[in-house]
Order: sequence, then C-alpha cells, then structure tokens
Amino acid sequence: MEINPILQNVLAPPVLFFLIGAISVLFKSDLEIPAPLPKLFSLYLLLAIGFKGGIEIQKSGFTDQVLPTLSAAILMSLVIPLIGFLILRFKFDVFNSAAIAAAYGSISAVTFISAESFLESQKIAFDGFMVGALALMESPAIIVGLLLVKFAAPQNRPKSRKMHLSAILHESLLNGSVYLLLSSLIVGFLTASSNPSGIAKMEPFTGQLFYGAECFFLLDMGIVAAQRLPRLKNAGSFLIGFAIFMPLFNAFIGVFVARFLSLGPGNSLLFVVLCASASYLAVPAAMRMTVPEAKSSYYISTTLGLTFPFNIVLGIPIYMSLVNTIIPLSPL
Amino acid sequence: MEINPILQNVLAPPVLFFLIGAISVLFKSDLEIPAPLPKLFSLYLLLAIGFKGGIEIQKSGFTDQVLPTLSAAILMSLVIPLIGFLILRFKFDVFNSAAIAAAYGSISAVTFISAESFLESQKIAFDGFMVGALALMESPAIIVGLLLVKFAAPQNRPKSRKMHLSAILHESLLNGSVYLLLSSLIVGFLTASSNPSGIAKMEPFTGQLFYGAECFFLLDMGIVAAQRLPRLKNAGSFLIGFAIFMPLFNAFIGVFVARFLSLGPGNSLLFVVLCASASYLAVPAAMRMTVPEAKSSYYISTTLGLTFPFNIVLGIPIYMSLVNTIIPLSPL
Amino acid sequence: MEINPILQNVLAPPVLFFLIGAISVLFKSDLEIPAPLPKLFSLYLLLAIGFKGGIEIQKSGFTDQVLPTLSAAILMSLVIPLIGFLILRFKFDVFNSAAIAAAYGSISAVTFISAESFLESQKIAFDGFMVGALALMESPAIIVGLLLVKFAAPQNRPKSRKMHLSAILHESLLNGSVYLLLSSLIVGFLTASSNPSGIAKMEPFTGQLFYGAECFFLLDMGIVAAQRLPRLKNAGSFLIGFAIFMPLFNAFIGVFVARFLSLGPGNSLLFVVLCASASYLAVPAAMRMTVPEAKSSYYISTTLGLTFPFNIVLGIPIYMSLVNTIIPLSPL
Amino acid sequence: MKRLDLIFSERELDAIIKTLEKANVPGYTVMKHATGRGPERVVTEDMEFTGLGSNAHVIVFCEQELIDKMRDNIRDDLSYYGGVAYISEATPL
Amino acid sequence: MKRLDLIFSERELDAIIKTLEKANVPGYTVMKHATGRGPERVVTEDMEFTGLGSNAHVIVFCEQELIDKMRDNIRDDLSYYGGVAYISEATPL
Amino acid sequence: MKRLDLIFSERELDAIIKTLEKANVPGYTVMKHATGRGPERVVTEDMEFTGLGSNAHVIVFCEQELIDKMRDNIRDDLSYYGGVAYISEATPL
Ligand SMILES: Nc1ncnc2c1ncn2[C@@H]1O[C@H](COP(=O)(O)O)[C@@H](O)[C@H]1O
Ligand SMILES: Nc1ncnc2c1ncn2[C@@H]1O[C@H](COP(=O)(O)O)[C@@H](O)[C@H]1O
Ligand SMILES: Nc1ncnc2c1ncn2[C@@H]1O[C@H](COP(=O)(O)O)[C@@H](O)[C@H]1O
Ligand code: NA
Ligand code: NA
Ligand code: NA
Repeated sequence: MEINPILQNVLAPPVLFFLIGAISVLFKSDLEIPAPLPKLFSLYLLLAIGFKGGIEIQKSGFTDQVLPTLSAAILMSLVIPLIGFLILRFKFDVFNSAAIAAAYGSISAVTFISAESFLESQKIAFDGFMVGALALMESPAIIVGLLLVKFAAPQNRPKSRKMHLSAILHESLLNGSVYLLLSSLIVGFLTASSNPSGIAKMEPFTGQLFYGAECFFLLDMGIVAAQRLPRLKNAGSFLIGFAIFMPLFNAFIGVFVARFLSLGPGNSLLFVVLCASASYLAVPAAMRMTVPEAKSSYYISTTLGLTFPFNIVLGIPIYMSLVNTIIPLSPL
Repeated sequence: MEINPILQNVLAPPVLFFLIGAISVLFKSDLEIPAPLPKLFSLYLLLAIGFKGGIEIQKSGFTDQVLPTLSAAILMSLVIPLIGFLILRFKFDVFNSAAIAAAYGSISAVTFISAESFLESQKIAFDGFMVGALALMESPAIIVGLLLVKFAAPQNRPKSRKMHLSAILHESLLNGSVYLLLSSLIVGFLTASSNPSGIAKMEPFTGQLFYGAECFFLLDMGIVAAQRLPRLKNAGSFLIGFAIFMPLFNAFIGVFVARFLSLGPGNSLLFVVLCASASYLAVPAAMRMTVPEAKSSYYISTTLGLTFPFNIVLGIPIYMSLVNTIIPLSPL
Repeated sequence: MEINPILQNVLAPPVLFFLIGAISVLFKSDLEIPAPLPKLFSLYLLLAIGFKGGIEIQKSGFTDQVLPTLSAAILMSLVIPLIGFLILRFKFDVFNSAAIAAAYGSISAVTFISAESFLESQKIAFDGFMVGALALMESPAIIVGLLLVKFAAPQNRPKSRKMHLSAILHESLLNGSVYLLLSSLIVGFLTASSNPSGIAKMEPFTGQLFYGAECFFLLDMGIVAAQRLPRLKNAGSFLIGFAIFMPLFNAFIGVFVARFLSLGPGNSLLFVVLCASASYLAVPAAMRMTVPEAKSSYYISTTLGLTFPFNIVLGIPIYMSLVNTIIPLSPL
Repeated sequence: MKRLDLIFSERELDAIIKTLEKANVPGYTVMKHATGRGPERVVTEDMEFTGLGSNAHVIVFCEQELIDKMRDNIRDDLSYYGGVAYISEATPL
Repeated sequence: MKRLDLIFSERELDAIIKTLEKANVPGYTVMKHATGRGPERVVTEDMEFTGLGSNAHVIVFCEQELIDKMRDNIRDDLSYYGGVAYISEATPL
Repeated sequence: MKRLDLIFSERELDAIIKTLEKANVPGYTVMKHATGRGPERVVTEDMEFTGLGSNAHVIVFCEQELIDKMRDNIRDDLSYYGGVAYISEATPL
C-alpha cells in the first residue's frame, strides 16, 4: 500500500477541516459550533444525499447490477451486527453488545460522501444507485440489534418497557435521520420522473453547496470526535480495539462480496465503506429509545470518537488499496 | 377542473417536502427541525423575496397595470377582514373575530412563492411588481383588525392597555416580518437603480439558493402544520369550516377583481393567492402583542394548521383552474 | 473629499442591510436574529475569508511586496495598541486602557471584506495576499495588551490569576476566531497547492454565497451596533471621542506607511482599513478571559457600537479619499 | 434572601426588566426559549419563528422588601399576557 | 404551594407531559437543551444533533396533593432513562 | 437535600465542573445561553457570537456537606468573572 493515496485523502478540504476541528480540541482552542448548527448541517446533508440519490436512481434505472448490489447491502447489514454481537459478548452484556453491534451494521452517511469525494478527486467512476444501498443499510441493523435484545436478553428486563415488533419497526424506519434520507430519496425520484425542471432549480442548494457544507459539518465532527475520544478510555482497550478492528474486518468481507458481485472499483469502494462505517445518528438514537440498559457513551463514543475519524482519514484510502488489490484478481 | 394540475403541483419538490414533514408527524417520526432554524429560513425567505421584488419593481418601472393592481390589493386586504369579522362574529367574541379576520386579510409570503414556483413550472408568465402587492397587503389587515377591536370591543377592556393609533401603526408597519420584507424590497430597489453590479453578486444567495431553502422551510412547515392541526379540533367545526371556506371565498372575489383589472393569467393567480392566503407571521405576532384577549391558538392554528396546507397542496391548482375559467370569459 | 463615494458606499447592499438593522432598533421593530444564527454567519465568514485568502496567497506566491507589507502590518498591530494605551490612560485604569487599546490594534474581518466589496464596486484592483495581513494582525495586539497588563498593572491583582506567557500565547493564537481564520487559510493554501480541483468544488460555498451571507450578517451587526450604541453614553464622552478619533488617526498613520511601501491604491485602502478597524471578536474574547478587571462593555461597545458602524458607513470611503490624496503625492 | 421565579411571554421581557430595574434589584438572570402551558394558553416551539414568541424564565435573587416593592408592577405586567411568579427561600453560598 | 423540578432526557418529554396533564396540573414550563451528568450517564451537547437527545428541565408549580398523585407515574417515567425530580416550597407572588 | 444554583460566565464552566466533580457531587445540570445583569456587568445575547460568552446556569442537587466542601472553591471560581451561588431546600420526589 503506497502512502500517496492517504496523503492525498488527508489533503482534501473535507478531511483538512475535520483535522482542524480535532486539533482545535487538542490545543484547547475555544472554537465551538453551538447547537443546533450541527443539526442544521446534518439535516441538510441527509436531505441532499437523499434527493440527489433519488434522481440518480431514477436516471440510471434498474440495471442488472442494482438488485444484486442492494440485496447484498441489506444482507451485510444483517450479518455484520451478528458477528459484532458475538465478538462483543466476550466483554459486554447483551444490551451493550447488541447496541454497539447494531451501530457497526448500519452506516455513516458522511463517511459515504467522503468516499464519494475521494473517488471524484481520484477520477474514479461510481454509480448513483449506491445511495440506494446507503439508504437500505440504515435500518436492518437496528432491527437485528433490537431482535438480539428481545431474544437474548434476560426475560425480565426490570427497567424496560415491552418491545413489540411494531416498536422495533417504528424505531428502525421512522427514526428522524432514516426517515429524512428515505423520503428525500423518494422526492428526488419523483422529481426526476415527473418534474425534471425541478432538478435544475434544486441543484444550487443540494448540489453546488454540498461540498462546502460537508466541510463545515466535518469541522464540527472533528471537534466532536476529539471531545469523544478521551471518554473511550473509560470504556477499556477491548472497545478501542474493536472500533478499529471491526471496520477493517467488515471492509475485508465487503471487498470480497463486491468482487463476487463484479462491481467496478468505484462502486466497490462505496460498498466496502458502507460495510466498514458505523452509525452515529440513526442507531444510537434508536438504541437510546429502546435499550436504555446500554450505555450510550459506549456506542456513540466508539463510532463518533474512533471509527468515524479512522475511516475518514485513513480508512478510505486503505479500502481503496484493498479494492485495487482484490478486485482485479483473477476470478474466484 | 382536471386532476392533472393538482397532481403536478403535488409532485413539485416544495410540496413534496411539505408532505414529508406532515407525514413524519402522522407516523410519529422523531424528525425535528429545532429552533431557531425555522427562523433562519423564514428570515432568509423574507429577505430574498423582498430583495428580488425590489429589483423587479425597479426594472419593470411603473406600468399602467401597477397602480390599479396595488390599489386593488390594498383594498382587498381592507375588505376581507371586514367580511371575515362579520362571519366570525356568529360564533366568536369581538377579540377573536378581529384577530382571525385580520389574519385572513393579510397574506402568507410562502404561499405566494409557492404560487410563483407553480407558475414557473407551468411556464406561465407573471410580473415582478406583484411582490409589491404582497408587501402592501401585509399591514392594512392588521390595522383593520386593531381598529375593529378599538371600536367594536367593550369600552372597558379590563386586562388591556390603551391602544393608540401610534401603537396600531407601529404593530402593523414595524412588525419584524413586515419590516424585513419592506426594507429588503427597498434595498433591492436601490441596488437595482444605483448599484446594478450588486445584483449579480447577490444572485447566488437570494436567487439560486432560494428554491432549495424554500423546500427546507416547507419541510418544517409540514411538521408544524401537522402538529397544529389536531389542536383545531378544540376550536370546533365552525372554525375548521371557516379555514377552508374563507380562502375559497376570497379567491372567488379575487378572481373577479383580477378580471376587472384585466390581469394576465399569471398575475391573476398571484392576486388570487394573495387574497386566499392567510398570515401566520405578521398578523399573529401583532395580535398577540395588542389583543391578548384573543386566543392565539385560534388564529395561528387555523392559518398554519389548515389554510396554509390547503392552499399549498390543493388551493393553488384550484385557483389556477378558477383563473383559467373566469379570466378568459367575454368582458363583463 | 467628494460626497459621491460615501453615497455610493452607502447604497451597496451590505451597507444598506447594516442600516436596515440599525434602523429597526431605532424604530423599535421586533426584528431579531436569534442566537446562534449570528455565530453561524460569523463562523462561515471567517472560514470563507481564510480559505479564499489561502488560495490567493498560494496563487500569487511571495512577490516582492508580500514580505514588507506583512511585516508592516504586524508592526502596526504592535504600535497602535501602545499609542492607544497612552491616550486611554488619561482617563482609564491600566486594565481598561490595555483592553481597549488591544481591540484597536487588532482588526475586524467584516470591515476588511466591506472594504474589498467597496474596491470591487469601484473596480480598483487589490491583492489576495492582503488577507495574510488580516490574519497576521489579529494576534499581536492581544499579546501587547496582555503584556501591558502584566507589566503596567499593580503587582498584586487581587481578583486575578497569574498570567504566564503560555496563557498569553494561548489566548492570542488559539482564540476561536483567530484559530478558524488561520487554519482555514492553511486549508486554502494546501488545497490550492495539492488539490486544485477542490477549489472549484468549494467555490459555490466560500465564493458565490459570500456576498449574500455578508449582507445577512451585516443586518444582524446593524441590530447589535444600534443596541450597543446607547450603552456608550455611560462610558462617557472621552471614550466616544476615542472610538471615532482612533480609527481616523490609525488610518492616517496607515496611509503613510502604505505610501512608504509603494502599495497600489487597492492594497493601500485595505492596509489603512486594517489599521483603522477594531476587533470585536478575538480581542474581547481574549480580554474577558484574562483581564476580568476591564469592563467588557467598554471595549465591546466602542468597537461594535461606534467604530464598526463608522468604518462601514463613512470610514471606508473617507479612507479611499485619503489614499487617493496621499498615495499619488510625489515621493517623500 | 429570596428567589423570585418569573415565567411569561418573552414579548413582555422589556417591561418586566424595566420593573426590576426600577426596583433596583441587585441582578437578574434571563433564560429564553421556554415553552409550556398555563391555565389558558399553550406555548409551543413554533411560536418562535412565527414571531408570537415563546416564554422567558427570569430568576431574581433579592431581599423580601424588594419583592414587596415590585409586587404590584409585576402582577400588572403578568396580568396582560399571563405568566406566573413564585417566591422561595434562598441562602447565598 | 410546591415547586417540582424534573430533569430528564428530552426523549421522555411526551411521556412526562402526559403524566402531568393526566394529573391536571395548572401548568408547566419546559426548558430544553440542558446537559449534565447523573449517577450513570453524561449528557453532552453533541447528543442533540445525533438524535440521542439532551435533557429537558420541567418546572411545575402546584399543590402538594397533585404531586402525591403523580409521584408513582413520574418515578416510573424517570426509571426508564434516568433523571431527577425534586420538590421545594414556593409561594405565589 | 439541598439545591445549589450557580449562575456565571460560560467561559468559567470547565472550572466549575471540575470543582463539582472533585467534590463528587451525584450529578449536575447545565443550561447555557442565559443572559442577565449582576452588580457589575450586563450579559447580553450578542456576547455569544463575539466569543465573550453568555451565562451558564448550573443546578446541583446534593447534600449540605458536599456544598460545605465545595464552598471555597466555588467562591474562588466566581470571584474571577463574577456570578452568583444560592442554596435552597429540596426534597427528592
Ligand atoms: N403551574 C405552572 N407551573 C409552571 N409553569 C407555569 C405554570 N402555569 C403557567 N406556567 C408558565 O407560564 C406561562 C404562561 O402561563 P399563562 O399565564 O397561563 O399564559 C406558561 O406558558 C408556562 O410556561
Ligand atoms: N444531583 C443532580 N443534580 C442536578 N442534576 C442532576 C443530578 N443528577 C442527575 N441530574 C440531571 O439528570 C440527568 C439524568 O441523570 P441520570 O438519571 O443519572 O441519567 C442528568 O443528565 C442531569 O442533567
Ligand atoms: N441578584 C441576582 N439574581 C439573579 N441573577 C443574578 C443576580 N446577580 C447576578 N446574577 C447573574 O449572575 C451573572 C453574573 O453576575 P456578576 O457577578 O454581577 O457579573 C449575571 O449576568 C446574572 O445572570
Ligand atoms: Na457498517
Ligand atoms: Na389574504
Ligand atoms: Na486596527
């Protein structure tokens, strides 16, 4: 693996702004992006990703690759939490294991768009329908996580409410960030199919502004990650190791699945990044709501404090090397 | 009336985002746009509408149609609250009747820009000076409402301060949203006349970004409207009926006035929409300040919970049909 | 000095929006831009100024003029606080004198970009490296101010913590606004040198949007300035006089330095404006942190309530006249 | 020493602060963006962007005699838009 | 008259308000965006944008008997996510 | 049980929290964005974007002995930028 792609990745504005944010915490600068500004950018990014994704899906139509890829994506988000759960159970109770595992089965939209930016800067093509995979991978892991709690947890959860299937579906599909992404995707699709002039009118907002808003959001994410990281110490070295090992492990599985699906290098990277990234929006929110026994500082600090920065700064170029190595191998 | 324009209207991004917001409440999603983000978009839209309107007015100059149209607009915003007041007095006291009636005499800027978007998507021309009508119709209804309270209310209002003419003018002209719209209009006008290079520099902010920001704001408005709607139940069926009947009634008067003024179909629709829309910014704020006897949940829930969604989703295409039917009729 | 440039300056959108904001307070409108929206625009402007400045510096490279100009800028920001301190000591104690003087030695980024807008509207060229001067002038005045306190204040400051050099450097370099400007400048520089495609992708956010965002921010600054102004009355006429005299005095020194450096008229104006402007972000924040004995209402109300509006509305065109008069004089 | 809690529409804030200042209270603290429900009205978050205004929560630590001095004026202010005012005991640290 | 202070995750807000309304409290005030630490959990500002939710601070002025009526329900609500509830004396102005 | 109310510049927040943590308080709640006036200073909303910082309101429910333990440290923290601290009675629900 050459050093070049890592350096090139680090020198892109979004990653640089992320580092600026993190360094500001390190140096105890009082730079601060007060609430609810991060929420504004987070909502904006979800809306824009969804909208543009919906347009792309409508435009590209359902090619041969779409269905297998989307199915594999869902499958991965069902399998990863199971593996993660088994690993985590060595050290943690059912509640914490399920909640953390679910986070790693789900995805991080900002990691995904960072990968897209990386591909664009490397001039590697990828398909718009991959946003569909992003959208479809958010919820299944939540369902798996909650089912794990439902069936693996002691029958008598003293502090908890009963968890009906309807509540599980509600949390996994109507969670604010899942809902906004999915529904914006539908809006984009409908706009592209029945109102194409609307695309151009949205473009300055959802398209042109996107990169800059991503940078601004990553500046805040850098601050948040660097504030979260020290709290991981309390969680112990097992969890710290997990937060680095798990994305690498998932990437490794992901790249072979991508190869099996004969995805091109661009789509492969995005697929791998979806597998490797962990959720800090949808899953934590859903887990906080339904599994109060799990410590939110565990699942949010791992994903936000370690896995996210790792993926953004080092992971993406590492996964690209992995893709470039594995995908072109002679057929299995 | 064909179904087509309604469907076409519903499939435009702003309306779709409005519906997404409303549906999120229906399905109890925790999607939320926290304060003060809605205020940001609301301020932005007023500033942009005013600025662009001021430029348009300066560019188009005072044609033959301008003065009669603006006069008719002011007249409508004086007459409508009187009619509304008479209707509402069947069920409500003077305070509530005056406050609700004033809201329907005034306008909703977002309904207006939705109508503009609708016209653009239908490729129907309209004139920039109609923003002048928008700006001029905000305040007179407030004045009428407060005068109704001053003269029709029991002489001895125990809980209230004296209402001088100066206070009435202050509330109607210096209300934050009225002031921002009017002064941005003046800025636009001055810029266009003495500093035309400033127009191009503002264009990305006030122009290109506008449609997307409108969508984002309507997403929030969908949430707000759907949260407000259930509270209308407490207000009773009379008020629910009023919130649908009144815009239709005002549209009906409006279309004949538009015809009398020989407005083209685009300007006619905008004129009708101004008559049919109801204020949820300027008027409620002014009424809360000066008529504390009126229940704010009455005048804000009707306009925001029912009349606004009705106009955005169904009203505009209905009014377009009305315009297409009435305007081309042989001269009166 | 002709009236024309002043009027032309006043008729530019940013200044008009500033005046709108100020007038809204005068007329007791309830127009309000709630926190943290001003912070959003303030962060955005710093990020964009820095990023664009970094690109410009990388593009223009280090020409002959760069080093002398930047050195002179630093020198000015060291000398001005000393002069200011001597003047202020006639009326104020060491703490207040040092804090106010530091504010006038430092700069106001928004005054700087207003001057850039003015130059653009007058079609007068200027160089991108002047943003470097802006960035370099923020901190030295803070250091001078804190050193003045350290050495001129009574040895035994009862209410205060010990002030080590490290604390002084921390406050002057890692203050949120200084840090964001400097680090964005570095990001811009790195992007331009190693990732030029990133420039185009950032352009809609940091470039096209800038002018409009500046207007929106100035609308708020108008409100803030007009709310601050009355509080200056308590500070007495000496400070009011200082808030007008000091920028003019600094401009006067600045224009001769600019002439000595053989700067063109555009760069000269920017240099003069940097000397004349006073800080209301970095310096007050640093002083509040380290010199609690100084009254924050003194140093913030002078800069925000009087010097800033004076510079924005009248100062910039006055300085332009000064530049046009002094610079072309036959060599000294 | 007493603690006075005032909760009322933020649109009344200037009037209340004027009342406090006239009584020469040693200080006060204002927290905005409060929502709630009283006997008559519901105050929700959407009232912020519409300009209706949400509630402000004002805390004043002061002597009983100051409270007695302000009582009528505050009641007057609160009678217009509504709002509540409660007194409790407080000891400086 | 009593003053009841409730501090808990804002995600529990609807449940708490339902409890208050069922007891017919005369009113309540809600302040969001509070952060803090309890015996088990730390609540920070970044929990707002992630959807985890920060804390809400609810104040209720009411009679003791209403508090007695609500006690079990509130304890139940707070036992789920955590949170604290304290009562103090308050006199209407 | 006691309730301790601290109101002070948010720039002092880290120091105060350190003091609280050192005393092992069972918990605390922080509400930012408070404005106000004290004997010497006025704190306004525009101090947020300028970086001067507005006020934080911290509530601590704890035993009297903890308060006694923290008293000197808190007074020290507050003597720097100013701020107020008041104690009142509180009973857990
Ligand atoms: N009993 C109460 N306890 C706490 N807050 C109250 C109470 N009653 C009213 N409030 C607050 O005071 C505001 C105004 O109440 P009202 O006078 O009914 O309009 C409400 O929106 C609440 O925030
Ligand atoms: N002793 C305390 N004093 C003040 N606030 C507290 C205290 N304990 C808990 N809290 C608040 O209640 C929230 C929930 O606490 P917990 O039940 O520990 O999760 C915390 O985040 C704090 O905001
Ligand atoms: N008597 C008081 N009652 C309520 N809040 C106060 C009081 N005195 C001071 N404060 C608050 O404490 C902050 C700091 O006060 P000071 O120590 O005067 O700078 C003020 O901004 C107020 O928010
Ligand atoms: Na994943
Ligand atoms: Na109307
Ligand atoms: Na200066």
